[in-house]
Amino acid sequence: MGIEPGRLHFSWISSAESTKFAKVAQEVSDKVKALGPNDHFAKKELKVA
Amino acid sequence: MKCIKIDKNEWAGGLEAAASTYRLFGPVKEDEFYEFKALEEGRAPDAAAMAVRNTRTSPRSVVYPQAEVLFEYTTDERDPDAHVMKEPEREEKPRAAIGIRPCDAYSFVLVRNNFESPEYQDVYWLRNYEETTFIGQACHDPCSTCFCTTAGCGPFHEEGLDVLLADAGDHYAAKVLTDKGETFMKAAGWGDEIDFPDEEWEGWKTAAGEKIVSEVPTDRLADIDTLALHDADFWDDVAFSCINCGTCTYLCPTCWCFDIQDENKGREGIRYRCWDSCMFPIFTLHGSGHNPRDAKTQRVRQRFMHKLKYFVDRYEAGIQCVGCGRCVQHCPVNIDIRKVCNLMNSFGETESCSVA
Amino acid sequence: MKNPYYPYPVRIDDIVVETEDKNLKTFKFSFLNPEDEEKFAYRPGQFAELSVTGLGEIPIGIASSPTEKGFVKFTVNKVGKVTTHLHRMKVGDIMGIRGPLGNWYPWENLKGKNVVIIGGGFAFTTLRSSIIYMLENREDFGDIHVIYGARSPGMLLYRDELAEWEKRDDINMHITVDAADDPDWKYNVGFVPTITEEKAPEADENTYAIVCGPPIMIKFTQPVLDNRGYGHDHIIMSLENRMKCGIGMCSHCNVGPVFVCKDGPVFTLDQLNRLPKEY
Amino acid sequence: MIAYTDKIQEIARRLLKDCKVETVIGFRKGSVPMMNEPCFITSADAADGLVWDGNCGINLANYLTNRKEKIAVFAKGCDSRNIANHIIENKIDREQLYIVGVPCQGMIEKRRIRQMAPGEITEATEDGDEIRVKGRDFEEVYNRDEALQKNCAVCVHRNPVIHDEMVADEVEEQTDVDRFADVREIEAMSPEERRVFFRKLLEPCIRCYACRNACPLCYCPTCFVDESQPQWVGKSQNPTDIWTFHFLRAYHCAGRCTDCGACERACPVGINMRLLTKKLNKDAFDQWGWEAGLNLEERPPLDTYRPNDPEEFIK
Repeated sequence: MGIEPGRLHFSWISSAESTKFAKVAQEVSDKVKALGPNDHFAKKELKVA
Repeated sequence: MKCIKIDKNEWAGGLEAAASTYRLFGPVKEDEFYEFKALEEGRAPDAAAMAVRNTRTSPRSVVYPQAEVLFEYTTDERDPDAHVMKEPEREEKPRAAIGIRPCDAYSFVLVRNNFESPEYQDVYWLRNYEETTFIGQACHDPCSTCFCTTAGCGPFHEEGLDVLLADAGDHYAAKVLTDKGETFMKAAGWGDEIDFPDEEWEGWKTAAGEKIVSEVPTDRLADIDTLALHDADFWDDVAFSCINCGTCTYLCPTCWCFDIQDENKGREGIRYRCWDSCMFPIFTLHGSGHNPRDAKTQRVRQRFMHKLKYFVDRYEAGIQCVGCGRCVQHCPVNIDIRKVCNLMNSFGETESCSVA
Repeated sequence: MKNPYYPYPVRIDDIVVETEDKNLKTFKFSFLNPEDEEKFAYRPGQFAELSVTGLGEIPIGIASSPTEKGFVKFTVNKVGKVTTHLHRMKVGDIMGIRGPLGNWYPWENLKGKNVVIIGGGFAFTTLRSSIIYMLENREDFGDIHVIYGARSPGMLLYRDELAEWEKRDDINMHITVDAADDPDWKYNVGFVPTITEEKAPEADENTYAIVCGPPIMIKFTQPVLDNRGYGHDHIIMSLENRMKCGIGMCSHCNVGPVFVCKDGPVFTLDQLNRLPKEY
Repeated sequence: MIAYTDKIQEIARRLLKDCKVETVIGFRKGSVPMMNEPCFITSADAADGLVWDGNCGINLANYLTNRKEKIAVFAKGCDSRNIANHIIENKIDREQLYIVGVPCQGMIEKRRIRQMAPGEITEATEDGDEIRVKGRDFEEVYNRDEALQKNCAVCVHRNPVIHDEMVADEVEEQTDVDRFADVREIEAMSPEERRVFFRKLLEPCIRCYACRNACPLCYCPTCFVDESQPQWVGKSQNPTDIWTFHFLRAYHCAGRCTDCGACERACPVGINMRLLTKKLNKDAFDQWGWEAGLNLEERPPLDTYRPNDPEEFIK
């Protein structure tokens, strides 16, 4: 579709692995923040055509 | 007959001149197909485009865009006008539909019956319509699926047009039909008035008419009982193949059904209308879950009854179809309005008259 | 040109929960611009589009009577997107009303006639409008009968007004419920068709029935009226269909060649007999 | 293509006469060149109206959804795979169906032939490997192979996978086709290029939903684009809404699509939306060796879990 790599992430994290969850969440959010807002697929303005 | 001669060499230049006053629409090639759409600056429909018989989608969106904003509003409670609808600002520049086919131009005359009633006037449609000048291109070479001559118009039909162009080889002969048309011709700088032989024009018209091989019989439609026709036994067979898409209704120049929707973004919002289709099951779905046209047969019947019976009964303006043949050509499953019209028109006829 | 899609801005002045299931609320609106109230001149039986920004519009019968000045009232059942939101709105909120739309009960023909109103459930709204209108113009009408039923006492609309009308001697009220668990219930118990059978006056040239209710009630009431001799041109009904524009343009609500929104919603049974049953 | 018409009529006649089925679903001759119309018949006499040629591209599985009676249906390779899908997804019972297999040599893409022809085609006839078209002032002959629907040209399941009877002997399956060349081209693009590519691809969409409605997979009682509570997708021509429709619809077909080409064939504005579903077909094939609807026994990959499922995407 044209979404940059890095915006989507899958991981196996057990409910017992709280530190891993925190780490992955931090990494993913850092990465996405670095990419900036993904406005290619959002409605930027109210336009009907 | 007075005509204005437009040398084909002066075609593009004239349109460029007109473009300073008008927003131009016309047939242009998009990848494989011709579409009738807004012309980008400097893009004039070339000879090939003018000769193209039917654009894939009809020019209906010139007057009646597929989606159109009705109102804007804010939901910001700090604004004294919060939740109050405001009409959006409009671009007042008039429009001109260049190279529109007579059948498509006539479709607006029919559709006007819907958008202008004694009680209510659809300001959006009517303003767009009044603002548009229709520069028609006569059909010298109609398609095999065209049946305009039996659908109330024809390849040289003038009703709904401001100018009618006929292709005379190296030039167009332009028959100016209205004041609006005259104003456009002036804006384009076309003023070379000539005496055009009536016989030649009539000859073209006859020749074009003779090339039309499709027809729909409509003579009995008005007199057939509405309920009896509604309950005719052929509808299941007609409707079986229908997949309930909106191809027929969205390509049709005379279909007008629409939906109204609101959309917010943050505190700003718009109320817009967009085309809708009686082929879609949710078109008639009640809030309670009841759906009066739940079955496919009912919806297919509605489309044909609306065009070929209800409209006939209501407006006495003939059928709500101009015979452009788009639905015939592009229906994914080949449901053919010509066949259905025939079935409807011959409904209840005695056996002895029909030859199987 | 007047824009027929423009909703008049209104303020919610009062909200009353009508029924015990809390699914029906009556909203009282006043117009933000007083001149809009004059433009919104209506007759009982008409409806309007209630407009909520961001959600859209819904067609709702007008519950107030034109004889009531300074406000308009609508009773709204919570069913869909717009109505659910409406039920969450509060007094003072601003929204829109577009109308009045559609035709009305044929008051011109009903002048001097006996009128039997038969209503069921939450379809009673325009009937409330009609009753108030007739009582305000009492000398214009002959006998007035009202047969109104709901599932239970708590599901009846406008209970205070029903009680007041009960007390009057110029209107014959026949209130009924399908079943009552209230030992103090002092009115009828039974379905509307049954009560109609018992209470509706004999038909004659001068007696008209206005029937408005759920399809099942209409289905079983009609044979009763047939039995009692009501001609189909003396039975008046109000239809519902999915609508968008309310002015006969968007073509959502057509039934055969007529639009429920513009040519209706009020039709005689005689007219309906000649139309497909697509409602 | 071999004309199966006679045989098809004979089978339909027999099945109805013997009361084996109540309804036969097939094709009748269309009213415009290179079109046939899906139809149903319920009496043996009506079998004379059935036809078969290279213009039977509509997927007849689409007409079986939730039907209650006993039906005979003519099925090409792709139709049969979608019928298998339908059975697996409980949209119809195997016992209700009498599947008449029609070995297929590909369907004709009328749009392609129309473009090749010098004028409007008023008549088209198939003769062996040739398609002869006539217009008002021309006559041309095209090779069948150059006029096939794009999906048919790369089809490797031309023979029906389930059937109760066959109209003719099986045809030879194509083995030397590169099925996913177009998908690989898109995969090779950068995200930005892909975005531009898809934007252009979907630009002409008029939201008639012909692609969705021609698709046998799209039988949801209420499609997500029609849903209003919540309203997932706006109804205007805003490109974001149009993309949402096409991308999400494609995802709903993941592991189910048989690449029958009905969507593309139905599109009135010529959008090749098969490019979207094909990517998912390719992924299902690469990951699990899965092709939809090949048999009635195997569960589709998206509703099964196996410990050895490839999981490269999970990090």
